Amino acid sequence: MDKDHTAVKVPLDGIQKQTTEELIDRTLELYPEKARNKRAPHMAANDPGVQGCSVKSNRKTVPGVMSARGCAYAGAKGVVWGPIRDMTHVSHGPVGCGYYSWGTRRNLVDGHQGVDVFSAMQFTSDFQEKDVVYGGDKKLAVICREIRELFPLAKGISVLSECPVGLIGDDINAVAKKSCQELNLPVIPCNCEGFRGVSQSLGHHISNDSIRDFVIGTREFDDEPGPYDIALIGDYNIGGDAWASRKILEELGLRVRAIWTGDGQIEHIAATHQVKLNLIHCYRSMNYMAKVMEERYGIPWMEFNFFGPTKIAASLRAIAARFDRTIQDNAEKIIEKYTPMMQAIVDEYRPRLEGKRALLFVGGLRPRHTIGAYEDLGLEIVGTGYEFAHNDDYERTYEEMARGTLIFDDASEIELEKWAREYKVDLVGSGIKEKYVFQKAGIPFRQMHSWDYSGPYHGYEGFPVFARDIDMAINSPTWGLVKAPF
Amino acid sequence: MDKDHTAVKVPLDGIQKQTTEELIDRTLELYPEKARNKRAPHMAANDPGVQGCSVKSNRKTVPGVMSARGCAYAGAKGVVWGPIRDMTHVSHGPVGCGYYSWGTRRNLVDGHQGVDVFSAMQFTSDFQEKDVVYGGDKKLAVICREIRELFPLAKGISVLSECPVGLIGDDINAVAKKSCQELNLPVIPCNCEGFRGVSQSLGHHISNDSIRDFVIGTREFDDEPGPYDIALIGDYNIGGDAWASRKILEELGLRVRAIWTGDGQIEHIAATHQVKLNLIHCYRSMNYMAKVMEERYGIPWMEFNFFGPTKIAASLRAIAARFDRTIQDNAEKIIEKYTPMMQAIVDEYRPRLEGKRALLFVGGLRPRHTIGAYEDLGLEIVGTGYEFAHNDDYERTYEEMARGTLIFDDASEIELEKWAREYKVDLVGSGIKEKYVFQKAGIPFRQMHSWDYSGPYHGYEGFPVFARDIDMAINSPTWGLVKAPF
Amino acid sequence: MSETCAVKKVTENTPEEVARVEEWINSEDYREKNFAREAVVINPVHACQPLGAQLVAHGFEGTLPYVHGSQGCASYYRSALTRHFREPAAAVSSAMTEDGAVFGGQNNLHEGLENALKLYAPKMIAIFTSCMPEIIGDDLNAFITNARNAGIVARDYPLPYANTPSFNGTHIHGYDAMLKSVLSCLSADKKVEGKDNGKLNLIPGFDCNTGNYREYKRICQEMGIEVTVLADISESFDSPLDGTYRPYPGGTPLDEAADALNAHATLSLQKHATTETIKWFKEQTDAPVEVMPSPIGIANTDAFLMNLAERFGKPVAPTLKAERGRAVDAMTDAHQYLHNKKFALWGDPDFLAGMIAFLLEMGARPYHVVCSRGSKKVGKYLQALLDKSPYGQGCKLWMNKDLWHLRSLVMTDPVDALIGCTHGKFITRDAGIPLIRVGFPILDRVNLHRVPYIGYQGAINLLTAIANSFLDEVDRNCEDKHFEMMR
Amino acid sequence: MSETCAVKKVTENTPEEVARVEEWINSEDYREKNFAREAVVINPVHACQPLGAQLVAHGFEGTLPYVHGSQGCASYYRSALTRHFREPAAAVSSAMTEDGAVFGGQNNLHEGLENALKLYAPKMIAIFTSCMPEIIGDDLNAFITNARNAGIVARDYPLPYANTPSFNGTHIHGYDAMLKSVLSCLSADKKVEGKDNGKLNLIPGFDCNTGNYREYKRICQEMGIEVTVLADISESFDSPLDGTYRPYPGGTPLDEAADALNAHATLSLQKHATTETIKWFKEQTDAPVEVMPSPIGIANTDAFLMNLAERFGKPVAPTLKAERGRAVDAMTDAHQYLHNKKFALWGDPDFLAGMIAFLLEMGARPYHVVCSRGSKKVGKYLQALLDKSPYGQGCKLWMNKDLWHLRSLVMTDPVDALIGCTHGKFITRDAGIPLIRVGFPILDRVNLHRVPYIGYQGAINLLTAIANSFLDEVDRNCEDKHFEMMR
Repeated sequence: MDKDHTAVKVPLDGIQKQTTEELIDRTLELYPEKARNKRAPHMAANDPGVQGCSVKSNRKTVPGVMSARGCAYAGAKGVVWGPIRDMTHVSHGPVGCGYYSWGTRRNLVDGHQGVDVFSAMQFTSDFQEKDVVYGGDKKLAVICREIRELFPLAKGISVLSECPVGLIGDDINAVAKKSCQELNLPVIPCNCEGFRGVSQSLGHHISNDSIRDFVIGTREFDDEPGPYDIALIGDYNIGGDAWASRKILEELGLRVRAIWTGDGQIEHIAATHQVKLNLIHCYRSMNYMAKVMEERYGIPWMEFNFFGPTKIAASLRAIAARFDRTIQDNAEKIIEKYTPMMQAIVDEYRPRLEGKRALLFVGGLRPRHTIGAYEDLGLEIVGTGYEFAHNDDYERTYEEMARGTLIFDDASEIELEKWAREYKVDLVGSGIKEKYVFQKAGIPFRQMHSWDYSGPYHGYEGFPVFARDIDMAINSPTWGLVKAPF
Repeated sequence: MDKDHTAVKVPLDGIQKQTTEELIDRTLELYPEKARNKRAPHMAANDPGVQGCSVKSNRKTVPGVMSARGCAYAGAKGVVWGPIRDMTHVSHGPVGCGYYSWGTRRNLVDGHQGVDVFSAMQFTSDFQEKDVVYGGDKKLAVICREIRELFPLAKGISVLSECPVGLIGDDINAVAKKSCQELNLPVIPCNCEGFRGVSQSLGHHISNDSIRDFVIGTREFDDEPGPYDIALIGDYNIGGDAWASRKILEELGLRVRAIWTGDGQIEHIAATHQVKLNLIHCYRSMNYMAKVMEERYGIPWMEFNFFGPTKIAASLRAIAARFDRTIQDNAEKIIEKYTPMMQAIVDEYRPRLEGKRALLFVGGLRPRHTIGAYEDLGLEIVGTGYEFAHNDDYERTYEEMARGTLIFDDASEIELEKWAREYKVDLVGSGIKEKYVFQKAGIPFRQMHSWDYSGPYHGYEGFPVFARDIDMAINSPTWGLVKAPF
Repeated sequence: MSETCAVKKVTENTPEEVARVEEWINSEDYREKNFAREAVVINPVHACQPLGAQLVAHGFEGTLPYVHGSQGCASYYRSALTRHFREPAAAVSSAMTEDGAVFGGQNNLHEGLENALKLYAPKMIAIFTSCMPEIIGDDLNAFITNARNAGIVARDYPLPYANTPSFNGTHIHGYDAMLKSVLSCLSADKKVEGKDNGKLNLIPGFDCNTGNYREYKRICQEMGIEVTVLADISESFDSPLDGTYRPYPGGTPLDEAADALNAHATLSLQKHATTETIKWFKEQTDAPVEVMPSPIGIANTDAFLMNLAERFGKPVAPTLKAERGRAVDAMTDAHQYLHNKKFALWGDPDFLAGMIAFLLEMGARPYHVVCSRGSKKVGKYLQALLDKSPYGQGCKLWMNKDLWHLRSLVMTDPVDALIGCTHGKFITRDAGIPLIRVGFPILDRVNLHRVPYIGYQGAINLLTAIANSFLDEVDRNCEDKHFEMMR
Repeated sequence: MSETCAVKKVTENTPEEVARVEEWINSEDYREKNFAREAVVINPVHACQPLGAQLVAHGFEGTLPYVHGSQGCASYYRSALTRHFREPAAAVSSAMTEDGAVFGGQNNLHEGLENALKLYAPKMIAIFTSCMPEIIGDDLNAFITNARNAGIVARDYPLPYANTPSFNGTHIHGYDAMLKSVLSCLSADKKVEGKDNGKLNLIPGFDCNTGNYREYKRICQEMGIEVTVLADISESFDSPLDGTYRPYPGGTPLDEAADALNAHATLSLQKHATTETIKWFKEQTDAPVEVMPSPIGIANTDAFLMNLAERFGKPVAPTLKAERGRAVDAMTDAHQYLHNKKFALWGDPDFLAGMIAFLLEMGARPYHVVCSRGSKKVGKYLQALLDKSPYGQGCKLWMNKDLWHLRSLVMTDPVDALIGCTHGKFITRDAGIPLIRVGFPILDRVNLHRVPYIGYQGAINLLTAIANSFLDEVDRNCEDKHFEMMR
């Protein structure tokens, strides 16, 4: 990506490295000693460019704290597999995991549920005690047959293991292989038991590995590859994000051959090795596969950011730079076309939002990628953190934040509460579990996983929606009602 | 009509002339003397065929009793004019009369409200004090002009006077005449002030006279009159009744040129003098015009009854008898076709309704015309009465009722309550004002003006609906909940 | 006409003509012509005075509403109330006919009173007029005195009466006149100098939501304040079905009403529906007599409770404070479904004032506000509410307009939903937007008149109805690909 | 696979194929195949045990739910509750990972308890398990004893725990296990021989409608009965928004719960969700311990009130009798909108039993009843309810079926509406019929979890939702010529 924007940011009024470090100290005081020592490396005052400033990440969650994290299964089902529309995704194990993740991630798909798309449905083997005792492999084979019969247009079955499956020693890989042959249908095992790893992150990785081992390269596109063929990676089409992203990319002159995995089609994904460039939005959940495709098929990849006009413009230019003059001219045309529209949005909302402060705590790409969009609206981000990031995520984050702001990892709810209160933030952007905690405290909140049932937020289509939503959250007159006058 | 059915009915178990007369005496005891004397002639034990048995009717309502009656305006607006779909009907005077009669009579029409039909709308001159002081004639002229401009597809304007208009001496007839010429549009005055007469009945008569004076004969049908041309008179299309009636008549081979006035079109009404026969369902409200058309144009008329299969069959034969063999054969074919369907309805519901007793108190034709339909379902009618009937209505009623049953006129609510209680009826069929009185007392009830928002009840289409509704009213398990077990 | 017009052929509107007019009536051009009309009123928002008077009568213990006029008038008022409440509405009339126009209505009134007393044994008969006696100049005061003198009615039998001509004002003015009359009749000689019975007189105003009355009483109970709700229709129009019909199932006890002038304070919650009554109260008592906005929305409810707290020296009950917190919670949670949404609403001035306040609190826009009958002063009062909030900017108040005007407004300058009575349903159909049914009359849904919209709980109820109505629309109208589990 | 399958071309479903399958999945043939499946469960009606356990934990004063298992499990339960209630759901976990499988979860549990106590200062921590510790055989009892011995938790600190494996039973069984554990933990040594504290223990069961809890308490108040609602989530999941976040805003007071064995009587209103708890109560006390149907509908509410009346020697309050009359009134007035209408419903056995009773009382038909997990005995119990009424004839009970089965039922043997949770909304779309949202979870509408459906007022609320939903449909779907002012 274009490095123009990596210059060190202007510090935020009243927020310095020292004050933030003091805040961190006060925060850590909440904990017993052992937990304090564990949590301490996971938060820091930002000091971009300085060697050694780093937030520790991808470590086990401290027991007994209110972590927002999910598990490997959640990463596999909710993020990677769930959005693939034309497969049935079997939550293999007890009923709960699939039940709780049913319809809750807003990865929109185009089609008729139960006919040619299946992502709003919940397939489970509903393990009973006897399945745990005698094993679930036989049941799984029957499940695959039943699905084949009842959903003839399904293009495949993913088998997502839940905790008991791994613990009792079932061999879903063998069953999947056999079923694949028997049914002449891709049956893809994914050993994403929830106890694996420390968060949903390992679920992404395991899922990427499954795609590597069982999907990629198994199909080819029906028509000839072209010079502008790309894949859109790590866009899960939350509230229609991927459709908004695709729109710009097509306007740019590129041909989006596959989306990973929002509104995804498994056979398109399987043929992605034919594209010329992989564009990655959510680096965290999909970098593995991008690297595999680079190694195995020589496909280059690059990250981009479609949140807010500033980042979109920079990303468009960076993407276009990978192609010829036509595409580069298109990029400029698009930017020219949309800039006044986006300016109108900024003009409308910025006066109502200028100088408002926000605290972010999300997963994947958003703790860093959305910063530009907030800044386009005049907001300041006082702190940002990830549920399940790795070191490379933090490396990409420091320079997006002003010096002295707070960067943190796997925050517990009590930490977030303290920070929101002490920074007197005007907005918290985080997840459903956090939402009402902050609203009860009188602090405006937007769900930044699900866009709070709004969206899309990606692309030029998304920014007006984002701006409206942020304004509405912060400036709703209901906040004036919080304190009773008696 | 076929006289087969006028044989004296089988007496109802436990109901004799004497017991009913005793009940009448007990009922009259509720009143102070003067009112008792006034009410006494209005109720009698039925004694069909006997000279002198008669119920007095069409007299002033006794002040201070809870009468169900409306006024002349109500008869004009709600019954005769309101259902004419393609005119605007101006409630001329204060706002209330039109407001209360707005959308409450279920005279369905086909078209787009405000475009080519207007019957669900409320046009009023909304008299203010100054209109009463200075007169409303000038305002009326402006109203007509405004309507002409705003509703170009309206085929006419009726001006329905409310009480103040007559009392202050306005001359709406002159205004109407002038506006008619100025606007080249029928503007029809109707001096139906509510204080005229004793009930809505005079409103029907006045409206009929207005049609006589200003409408009939002013149009001719575009095509040639035919031998089977008829008009359907006195069907107001409550819940689609007229559509159900029209269907049978057309199946019979007749051509329904005009409906008075359900889903009515004023120009068709105006050309009714071209038909060969007038078929009258609601004799009370429309006999005047039928007689005028007979006198003036020599058009014969006959009454018929489309409630319940027995009466429908008899009516079809009687109607067919006025035409040629083709029509007569059609009548038999229709009866043959529908008899099994109707029998299926009877078979379904009669076991649940056999021997149930009902008390009726409605307007127009229903206190006598619906009896056959109830009897088809096995119900017994222990008493029936009219809100606003005349002597000729009662003459047509006696023979429809068993000897000893109660016949009454302009009942007050307290009388109805007493009768329902003493007869231990299973159903009361009356109007909206009565409905909840009886339901509170734990007595099933159906609105028999509005079909309780159901319908149609006319014709073969209507009987299954009627049967279902009567069953539902009487047999709803909610009646089992009335008495608390504690 | 049959003489002046030649016999023409029957004509039919062509589909093209119909299509043209269908389009035209949605146009700016039509709107202009529609707003230019001066005489005809089409689909009015207001009824006439006697309806309000009858509502008051039903609100008192054992009271029979008595329409001095034609029986047809009584039938209309009774039907109107019964259709809305799905409850009986016992009332009688003088059954005046043409000869009344000649001889006056005294005989009818006397006979009517005699019969009504015998048949229905009311504890009070509340008399109000319809058009005819008003035009012929019947002197009710004299008639009633004569009735007492003639022994038809006992000297101490309460016979309040109100002149409620339909050609003057609307139902809210009939409400006011009758209420004042009932109170002055009952309390005539009951005012005791220096007495303070410690109670609150609460006047809900012309309010056809029985749930609201129950809420008022519950709120006062929570506050520990003894209340006399004046013209309390909550039981009258929401009585049990237990196998016994009662013509007077509820109402303000007459002895409580008679003690009204000895109350600790009097509070009306509908300014415009109680002008005369409040004036009368102020003349009759030195105790505080106040008018406050209907407690619709949070701030209005806050003000109401604080007024009670102050007047009665009691803190706002903690239970009510918790309710407030829950209402604010619900409003916060759902603000995104209403924020910046545009609404068209209509009704009586006090109802509109309350609904405007609630919508503005939600960040919603009361975009077209139609007040059927109201003075310039009423207009200023409502406009000031809109002007107070940024969400009121660009919203328009339409005084003395009707629902046919509103149709033009909605078709040319659209809104997201309508809030009002059933009479607006034809607009919703043409505009393809939902109608949130609140107010009077509701003729096509069940039980909505039992769902309170005042107080904190009422705010939750309003919010629920509106937000879920929008969510229903989204689920119904979205493409398959936008049909989602969560909203 | 990449080895076994040759590289094929990308294929697309043709519109014809899609149309064919669209039609086929609505067919009898498909239904047959769908009902033949034995292994895969598609769109289940039930969640797993820990969810019910966590609900119980939230229902006690100052109690922190503690998931012994992976942190992902806790996140799922918290999210599920939060989405439904739109309220925080504070809970922590042992955050077990792979090494837990090797070494067991004791260290995690001990560390977790230490942290939770310090961070959130709960008055009680209610521990329940998810899959992993159940499979590896963690001994919670020993772990807790060790924690006390190690001084991590005080000896008298309440640490109830329940084994709630997800592969056994459903959320209602987790509810039962946790409730029993909490009660036995708190009341361990609090039973006083011969003591009768005069109170009622009321157990609502797995009920995610906060309005129901408030109704139970109000009803008891009207009856003059002191009640301890066990696992009272009404404040926990419906707390005020007033600027302060409280992790434990409500719940049954611990001292009241501790006194449960000294109560005058114990009443559970969900037979199937409280089997173990009731058994435990019966073992522990000689006071009456009873199970009654959930008071959904009139007769069930009657029975509930009469039971209270008899047990506590108090008559049913006149206010409740009046409420009953109003509910019967509303039901009578609206019977025509529900009579003989067919419904499909799903949920837990006790919820279904109540809804069946209510529908049959209305003359409506609970036509397809899907009970996700239940024994033959449960099936017999529900079937008996259907058999009792003529309106239950021809209605079918489907035990151990899911919502994909229900879809086949509805498409081949249609109904007029669905009654159940949000998960049914895709069926309503394909079938073009309304969904009356009752039960858990409701993810796509606001505030419905605050609207009680138990008791007489609950019957009115249910009725209102159903009848008005049908009336909405009529107005929406009818032709212009059938669009009417009155319904």
